[in-house]
Amino acid sequence: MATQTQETQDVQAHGDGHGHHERLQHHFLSLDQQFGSAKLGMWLFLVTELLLFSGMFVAFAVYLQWYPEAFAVGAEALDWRMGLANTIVLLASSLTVALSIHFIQKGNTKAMITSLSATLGLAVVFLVIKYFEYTDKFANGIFPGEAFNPTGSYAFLDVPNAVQYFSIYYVMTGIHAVHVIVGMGLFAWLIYRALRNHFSPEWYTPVELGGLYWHFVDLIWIFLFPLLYLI
Amino acid sequence: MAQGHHIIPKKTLFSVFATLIGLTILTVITAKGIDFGVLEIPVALAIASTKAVLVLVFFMALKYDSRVNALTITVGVVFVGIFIIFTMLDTVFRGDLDNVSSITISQQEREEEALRAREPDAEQLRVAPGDFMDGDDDAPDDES
Amino acid sequence: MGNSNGTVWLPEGASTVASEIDWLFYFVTWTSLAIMLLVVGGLIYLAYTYRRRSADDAPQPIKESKLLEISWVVIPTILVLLVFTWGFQGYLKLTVAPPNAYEIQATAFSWGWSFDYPNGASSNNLHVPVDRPVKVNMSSEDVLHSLFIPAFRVKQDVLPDRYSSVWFEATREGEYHLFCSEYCGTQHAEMIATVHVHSQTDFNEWLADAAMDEDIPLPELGERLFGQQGCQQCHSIDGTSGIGPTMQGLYMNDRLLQSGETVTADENYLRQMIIEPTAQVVEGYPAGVMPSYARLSEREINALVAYIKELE
Amino acid sequence: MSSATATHDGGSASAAGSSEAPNYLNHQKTIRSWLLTLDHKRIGVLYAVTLATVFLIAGLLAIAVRLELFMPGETIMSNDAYNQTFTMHGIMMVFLFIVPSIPAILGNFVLPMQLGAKDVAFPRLNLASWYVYMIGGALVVTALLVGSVDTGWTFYTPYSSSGSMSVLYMTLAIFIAGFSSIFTGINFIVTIHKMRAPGLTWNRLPLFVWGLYATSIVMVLATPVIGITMILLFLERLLQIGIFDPALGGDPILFQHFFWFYSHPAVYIMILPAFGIISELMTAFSRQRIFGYKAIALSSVAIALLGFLVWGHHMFVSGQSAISGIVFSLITYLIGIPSGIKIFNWVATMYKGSVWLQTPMLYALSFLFLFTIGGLTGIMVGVLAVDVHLHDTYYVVGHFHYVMMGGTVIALLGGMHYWWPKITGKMYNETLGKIGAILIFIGFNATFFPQLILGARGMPRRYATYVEEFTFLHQVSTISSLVLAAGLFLVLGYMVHSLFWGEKATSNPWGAATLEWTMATSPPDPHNFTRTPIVTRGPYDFHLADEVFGPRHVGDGAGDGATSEPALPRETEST
Repeated sequence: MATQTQETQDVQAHGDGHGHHERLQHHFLSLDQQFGSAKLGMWLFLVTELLLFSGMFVAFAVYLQWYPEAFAVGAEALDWRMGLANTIVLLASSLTVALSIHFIQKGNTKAMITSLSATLGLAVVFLVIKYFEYTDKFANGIFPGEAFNPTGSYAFLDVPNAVQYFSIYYVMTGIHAVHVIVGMGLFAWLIYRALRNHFSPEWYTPVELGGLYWHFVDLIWIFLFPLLYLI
Repeated sequence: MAQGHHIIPKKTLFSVFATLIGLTILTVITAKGIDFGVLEIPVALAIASTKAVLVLVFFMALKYDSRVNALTITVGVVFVGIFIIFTMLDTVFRGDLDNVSSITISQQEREEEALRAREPDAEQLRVAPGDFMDGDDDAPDDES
Repeated sequence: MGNSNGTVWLPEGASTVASEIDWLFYFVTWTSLAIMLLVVGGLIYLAYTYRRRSADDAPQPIKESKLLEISWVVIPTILVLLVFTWGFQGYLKLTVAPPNAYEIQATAFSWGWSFDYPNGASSNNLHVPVDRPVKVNMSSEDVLHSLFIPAFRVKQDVLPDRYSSVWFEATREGEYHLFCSEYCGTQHAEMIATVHVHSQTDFNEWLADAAMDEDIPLPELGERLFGQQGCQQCHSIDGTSGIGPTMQGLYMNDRLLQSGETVTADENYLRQMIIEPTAQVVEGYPAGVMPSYARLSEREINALVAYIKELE
Repeated sequence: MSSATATHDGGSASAAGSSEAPNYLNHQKTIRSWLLTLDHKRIGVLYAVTLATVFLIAGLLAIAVRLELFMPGETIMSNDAYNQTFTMHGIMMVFLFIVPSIPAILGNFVLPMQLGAKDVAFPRLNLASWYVYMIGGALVVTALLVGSVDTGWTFYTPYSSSGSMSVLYMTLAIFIAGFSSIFTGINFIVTIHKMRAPGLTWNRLPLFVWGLYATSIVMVLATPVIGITMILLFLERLLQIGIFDPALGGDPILFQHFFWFYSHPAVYIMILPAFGIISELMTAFSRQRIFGYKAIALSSVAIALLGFLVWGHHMFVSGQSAISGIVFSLITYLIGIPSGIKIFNWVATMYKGSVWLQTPMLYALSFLFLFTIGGLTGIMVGVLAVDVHLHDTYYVVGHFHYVMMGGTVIALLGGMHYWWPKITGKMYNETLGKIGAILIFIGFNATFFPQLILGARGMPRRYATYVEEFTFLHQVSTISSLVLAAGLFLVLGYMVHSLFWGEKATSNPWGAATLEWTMATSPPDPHNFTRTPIVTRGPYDFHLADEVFGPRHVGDGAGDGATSEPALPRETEST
């Protein structure tokens, strides 16, 4: 914990030059304090993300209760096999992220890079599956909002309020997909830094935070899958 | 380093993953194979919540972490619950005092039309505004 | 508007619920004033008594009084729960309309109101009878509006695609403001109508008059009047004979009168028969059965004539 | 250094020496050093300048609104122009001014110093929050220039989702500006949890810190919801997704739930830090320990959490179910109680104190008066049956101005005067300060009290014109608003004057006992303190504050023998 020996010199630069660990920022007293702060900050950020998604869950709950038939028809139109595949893909990617932290804690940078790359790869797979789902729907006139005009094998969707189901479906999965894309950027950056040997068992905060973010993306999908595809 | 740096064994991680996959398959089976009726959604949500807790506790390491972080996410979940429950307190009971109709005018018209289609001769089936204001009645009485 | 100015804070109350709501309003106001005086009095007294006398003042910390702290938790709690209960009871009264209420349909649009009465009358202002519960069923054609009648202490948002309603029982004849209180665009501030509270007799009279709408085409208005004025009870429109002759094919037909003359049923004839039914009674029908409809307006008579002309 | 210096009200010689030492204002001078600064104090100053500008513009819009209402009919602008004016006034005041105001300016400046920290936990995030805010602000201006937004700050659908396309810019602007709040909130919570100086336990936190902590909780939990609301509204306008627009199968009341789930707690984002400031002022200028420290601290958190359960009281006549109306009304009252507790405690703080009526204290006392009216009128509009009459009238307008302006802005002014010597190193003119405070107090009441009466008499809000019988009260309100404006301009004037010609401030001109006064110079060192402070007493233990009164007072207090070792403050004796 915080020691009572304080530096007296006036520090100009941020980050280094204290005789402490090079990653210790000047306004923290210890790496532990810095790591704990970063982590609490990340958890708070995840709470904001959770409440961002909560709005969509509220809309979903309200319209499900009002128009259960329309929602049943809508869920019918989604391919639950694709949903299931994506669930497994995301769960696997969560595992690889957790493993990457395990590896860096043990100092195994190479294994960490492999795990992170696997995560990135799985994220790509997720988006590819999502792409096929979306294009199939678009091709049959299933758009959010006014443009909603189901045709072909989806003509059975032409019932009142099915559009609400698909609007919510697109908004939820769309915003989720944006999070996946952000996560991919994050992992690319983490791999880049790992390749340059920035992380060590003493300091791997970005990996830890990236991991928390990715698990959260997975968490949201854990709820989206049964709600959108199975009900 | 000290707290917050617990190394989770690979074995734990893999067994959590296996459980998650198992629960995923279970949720598909319960939704597609077994008919729970009104309990369909609660069952699906219960399974999903179990999975979420597993991810939080092990993958996100809350078990080994400072309690403040666990408290933080708990508060977040509680407030999501508040948002959903208090909003539904309105939407489920909309029109409970008859000063607002429980369903929309479009819905009333659709139901009216459905009734007409069933009994084309019944002229007096015109639904007056306010007929649906007392909530659960699906439609006016056919026999009138 | 209205007959008096009400109190300092509130406009004249002209509905059955007004007195109760006013009482609650003033209860909260006076209680608030008492609390205000307590706070401000304490504030001034303490600020003066313990004013700083020297820059070196170093007062000793005081012991906190548990009793004091508990009392200013408990007393306000009791007060607010009391007020909540009253407010809640009043709300139920305001919201649940009596089953025998007279119903009026209202449509709000940007930017105006249309009130439709059971007899087909329609008006841009609200006319209601005094001492009778009235329920206004409302819906909006476009965006949110809100019907607000300060003198009645009632307000309810008007929603598109959903009916909502407001009820009141006016207690005093007069004219009162009706505002739109939910912001609805450019002319929101001009979306004002008047509530006319009539005696029951005056209301009936107004209602009958108002049934003659000015905006609809004459034949359509005529058709409506034909029903509203009870014409169809004696005159069929399908050729069958009733108490009076049928109206079908009447126009420009030759009529044999009781007097033995024959006249052509042109516009003038139709007009005259509405105003002065006994003047040229047709053979085969009793005279003096049909009352005069001279009280109808010129336009209404024209409308009836136009309608009859179309019945071929 | 200052920590050991006895600085009485008259000031001491050591302050003169500190003007030579580098401080956060003069150690780097380039514009770049300001725009890229990671120093929480400089970011606070950046926010202060920005927010003052926004307040000025939005205030001028308010004057335009009042002038239009001077007479019924068209006075200075058309209905359409009026609608856009009050919309811009509302949006700028709420989203761009009051919500960030106290946390972003004073919170940023004071919080780390009150905690004995060198900076907030995430200095980069802090700077980012200012840039994000600027982007949001720029988008608001774009929306203003590109088209006419006349939806009111509440954006109720379907009016907002079917009108002008410039609503798209506005929703985007608010979505982005929301991140600024979120960043600040996260930063403050982490800072308070992790960056407290050794010895600074939760029971020794200054009440401003508690206020900011409660505020940050609300920021983190509520702001994302306005984010998703704005996204959905954006998509509703762009693609007609049919969530809120009844013409497409949506529900307009659902939008109101979304909107108020944020916007009601946002009221607490505005007022909770104000509570914190008032606590600081009451105790510092009474030189007495705050009455009921725990009650005030915990009631802030209680208000923050309960504040999420009452949003439906904005919707009593919207057509929501009666059961939710009743539940929301009941919880609304429960929230009134902790607010009441605070007011009584503040008043009681003066008991057996040494009350010094300097300008900040005048603002604190006027806050007590105005906020009590704001709170009591709040109780009134929480009464279900009465609210039916008062909803959407000027009574509500009067009520929330008493809370937001009479509460938050007055507290902000009090806080600005209180910390001005610390921020700028200069003293403002005390006489002008007192005149300004009194002018604002009178102008404010004369502007908004008539609005309470207007509303109760049935004047609906958002009316560009009105029926004749309301003319007199509107004219009183308009004329008084000019008095209020004059008071505010006077404050601006002497504040700017003091920047250049003001007397140099000592490190602790008020004799306050919190860390930023006792341990830091005025203006502070770039890193706040030359040594990390070690805290040994509660924030308002004046009798233990050697730094303020010198050692001669030690031991005066009830023989507790407090010398150097941490005598626990009294509040902590019982758990």
